[in-house]
Amino acid sequence: MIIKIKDLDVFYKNIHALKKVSVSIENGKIIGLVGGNGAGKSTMIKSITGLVPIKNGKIFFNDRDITRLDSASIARLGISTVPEGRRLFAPMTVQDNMNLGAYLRFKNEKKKDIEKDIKKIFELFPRLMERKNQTAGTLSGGEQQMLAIARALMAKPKAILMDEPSTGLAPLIAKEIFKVIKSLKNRGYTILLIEQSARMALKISDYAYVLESGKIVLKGKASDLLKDESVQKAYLGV
Amino acid sequence: MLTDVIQAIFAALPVGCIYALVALGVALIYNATNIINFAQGEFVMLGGMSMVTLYGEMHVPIYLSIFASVAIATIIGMALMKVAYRPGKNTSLIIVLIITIGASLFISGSAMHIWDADIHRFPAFSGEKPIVFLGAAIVPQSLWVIGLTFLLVISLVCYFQFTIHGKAMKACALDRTAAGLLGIKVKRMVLISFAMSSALGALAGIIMTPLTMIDYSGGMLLAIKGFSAAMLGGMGSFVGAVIGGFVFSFLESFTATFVSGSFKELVTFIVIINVLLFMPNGIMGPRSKEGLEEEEVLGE
Amino acid sequence: MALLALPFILGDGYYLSVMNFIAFYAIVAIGLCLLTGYGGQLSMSHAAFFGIGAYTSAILSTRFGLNPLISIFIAQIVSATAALSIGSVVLRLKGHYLAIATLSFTIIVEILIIETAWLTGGLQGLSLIPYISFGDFIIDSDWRLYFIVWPITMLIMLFSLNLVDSRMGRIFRATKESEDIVRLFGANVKIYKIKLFVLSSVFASLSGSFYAHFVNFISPTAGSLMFAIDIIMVLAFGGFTILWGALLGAASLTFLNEYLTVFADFKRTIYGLSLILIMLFCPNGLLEGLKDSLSRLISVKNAGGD
Amino acid sequence: MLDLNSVSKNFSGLAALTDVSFDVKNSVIKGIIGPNGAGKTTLFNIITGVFPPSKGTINFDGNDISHKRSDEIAKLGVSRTFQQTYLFKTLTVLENVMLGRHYRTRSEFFACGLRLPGARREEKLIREQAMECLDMIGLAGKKDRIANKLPMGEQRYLEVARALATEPRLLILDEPTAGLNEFERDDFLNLVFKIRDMGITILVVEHHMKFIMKVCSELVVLNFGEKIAEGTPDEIQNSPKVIEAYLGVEEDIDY
Repeated sequence: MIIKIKDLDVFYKNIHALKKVSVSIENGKIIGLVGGNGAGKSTMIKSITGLVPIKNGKIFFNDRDITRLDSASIARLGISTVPEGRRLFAPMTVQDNMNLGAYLRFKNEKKKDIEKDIKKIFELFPRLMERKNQTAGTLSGGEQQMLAIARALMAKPKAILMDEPSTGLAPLIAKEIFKVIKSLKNRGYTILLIEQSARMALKISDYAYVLESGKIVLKGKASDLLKDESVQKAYLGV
Repeated sequence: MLTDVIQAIFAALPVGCIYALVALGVALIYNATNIINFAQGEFVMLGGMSMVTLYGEMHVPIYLSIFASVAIATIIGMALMKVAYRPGKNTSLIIVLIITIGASLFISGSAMHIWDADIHRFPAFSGEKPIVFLGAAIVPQSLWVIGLTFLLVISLVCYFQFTIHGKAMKACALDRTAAGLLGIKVKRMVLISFAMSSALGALAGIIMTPLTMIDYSGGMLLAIKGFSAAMLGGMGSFVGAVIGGFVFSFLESFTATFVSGSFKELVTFIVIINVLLFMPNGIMGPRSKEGLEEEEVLGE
Repeated sequence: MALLALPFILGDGYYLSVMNFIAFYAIVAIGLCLLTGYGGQLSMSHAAFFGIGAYTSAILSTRFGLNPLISIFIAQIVSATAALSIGSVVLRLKGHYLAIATLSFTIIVEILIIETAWLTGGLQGLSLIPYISFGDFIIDSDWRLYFIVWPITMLIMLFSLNLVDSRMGRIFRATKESEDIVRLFGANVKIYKIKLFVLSSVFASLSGSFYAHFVNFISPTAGSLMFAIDIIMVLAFGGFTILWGALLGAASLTFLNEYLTVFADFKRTIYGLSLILIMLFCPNGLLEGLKDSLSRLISVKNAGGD
Repeated sequence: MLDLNSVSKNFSGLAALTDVSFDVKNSVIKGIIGPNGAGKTTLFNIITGVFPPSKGTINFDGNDISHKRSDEIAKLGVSRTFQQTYLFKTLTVLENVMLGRHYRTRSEFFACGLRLPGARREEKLIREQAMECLDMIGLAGKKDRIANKLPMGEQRYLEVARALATEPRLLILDEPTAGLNEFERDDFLNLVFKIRDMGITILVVEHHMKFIMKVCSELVVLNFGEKIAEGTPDEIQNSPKVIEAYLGVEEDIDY
């Protein structure tokens, strides 16, 4: 277990957003966390990355308690985030965004190595390579999402948290993003994938949790959940 | 006539440099924290006054005096950050604004005790003999001011354009949360921007004192002009801040030459109100994004 | 009642004149408290309106020989017109931008006062301003002024308290939190803001007029940047959101000023330091700060007793 | 009563809404659902005049309101609540509701400050009417509390009371049950029905599906700013297009 979340209780903007949620993230796996709007998914990522205060419960990273750390310290431990809404630095170029992803590595590593890494990651995203001198704000939605993922990869993370990477993307482009995420797993990355689009997310996850109104209502192997009728119920309230 | 114009330009250039440096300082802090620092002008005063004592009176070697004067202002700038920057403490804008006004009064008041209420200067870096050009005169110190400002602006631009540290600082200004998620310690960056901005202010004070002389007061007016120059240029842009500074200095210089010396400030402040009203994004800033701000208030 | 009795205790001397100066400050502060504390509009133009009120009234009665009562009245109309035209333009701005714009206005007024010496006396100021008089009854002593200026202060206070606790007041208080939401409840925020700005500026100007006619002398410091900061100090002491605090703030500042005349050199330093300390430790003003620390003390005691 | 005619909205080139048309009939409860970022709140903001549509028209009771200011629209009888409850925190519970009476009253500046008889009478009336609203939602006992110190559930109710105080003809509820527990949600359901029975038309955005399926007689589904379905809850729940919007396409991912 690389990240272990135990009995998390979080209040977000006066709302009891997470109620005793426990999630484990295994090394080298994609863990899916799905649920409808307002189920508490984004609050989950915000609490792991230290952006919202945690009322009760604990979060461990490699057995180290990180519950009360601030987001920069958490990032320094090796947890990268692909945040909700991408949060790119819009007036800066693609290349600069990538460089900033590797910000922590500039102290100990040579600029050359980092540039080599950028090239390597560009192989995953050839479209970004073509636009490396464009500013991030001019990219299309899909490209921006790719850049957000690429920026997270630049930190050489031990775990990546992805907050709704498919939101606002047309189905075909979303599919492309999911393909990339799946290929990341094959390269040995550990990923917590938070998604609304349950079918896609479940398809590429190994293990998954279904969140409804701040509680985990279902969990199990992703392939099992995919067949489970009750997932659809949780979404559409049948 | 031509001589008058050239003389006005000669007068405007060094003053524009000083305004530009103050504007850069204001913009640095504003971008990093959304604080308008009313005490920005005090760093200029501190730099100049320290130089008066160290270099002018104690005859400490010039480089050492400059270094010490900048250091004094920088330390006070960092102390100001500790007082004024309180994220997450539910501090309203008005409180922070009043804190910086208080800081401005406190620093200038203390300066009056440490030094006195008189107007001071110290000898120019390389003589006082004016250079005559087409009938208009310019003193060598003006050239120093122009040259050093140019160097400072270039190095600032390079820092933000070419070093990862500078880019990280820019990133903090753009999106604090995202920067934090990348492991950038936002608070330290804010401290550095206060340090840089006070150092810039001090340097401005050091180079301008032989030219314009200095006393304990007047810092706040300089800060307001600096803010307006930065606004006119578009808060995010360094080049814009420099241009904004020159617009104001030319305006003042030409009003003083061709209308009346006593009305130069009047013109400045009328322009400031108009800039606030009609060009809130400045000349180099982004075009206004219609509706986006409201989207944030009531957004999804 | 206490206010009524006070002059008999203090006698017609130094402290009574201090009391009158407190009233001058308080009237300006009540206006700014309405605008900034309740309406959420951070304005630094009240010094300017104090100056406009003082100078207009003074000029009318010295240069044109008008009865002070009439010139005071005309001065308020001038100020209201100025406030209306300035307000309807700058109130589009918010936060810092509004503060800088109104501050610039104050500086402009200060420069105009200094530079139009033929009218205003410039840096030398304007002297020999006549006292206010009702027929033969001339308001020429602290004692007499007290019974004019304090009832007016109290009336203004009462008016403001009423206003705050009315349908208008609710809109102002809500506007401070979110203009967008208030608009969704059918309020034309823009017009309300301008009205409030005019009212609050007229308060400042009224105080200026009284000041001019009582002190008989007026100089450009009345409309200056430092005076703008003085007024902010009054509110900082008293609390931005408590109307009664304006009285306390005015009193604290007046006494501070009186004691500081001995150490006039320290004025800036002490002002600056107290502004910083108050904003850091009791941003709601001294009154609230005292109340808070008192209640904390009591709760600590109770907890200890249990 | 409310009629949207191919309403579109762009934010700096990005389309938030494209060609959305539907109408709301008198005294019905109509729901709007859709995944995150579908444009629901943008739609509400346009209807209430927070910003104008880039294209299209909105008619309310025969008035074109597409380019009216929000205070003008409010005066026509449109009121709303907010996704993140927005109560004024410097006002008490009662004062928040009294604020809702604002445009139904008319005492001016000086009348208020001088407390003229007319203003005093009006103020008394406002207070009584506001108390009636508080009584209806059962918060009369807490009238002097500071509004945003109430528990979440009561804040939701208070927002509704404030909106009702404006005597709206159309009430817009933006995620009214976020943060409520199950009991509170059932309670709220009854309140919504009660409001409809008062003859007020209701438009509601809500994520909690069980709630919305129970409360609405008609639904509109948005996805990527476009209307993808409209119909009764039954029809919506069985529409493959809607299921796809929520759960994603059923397709293999090859790599």
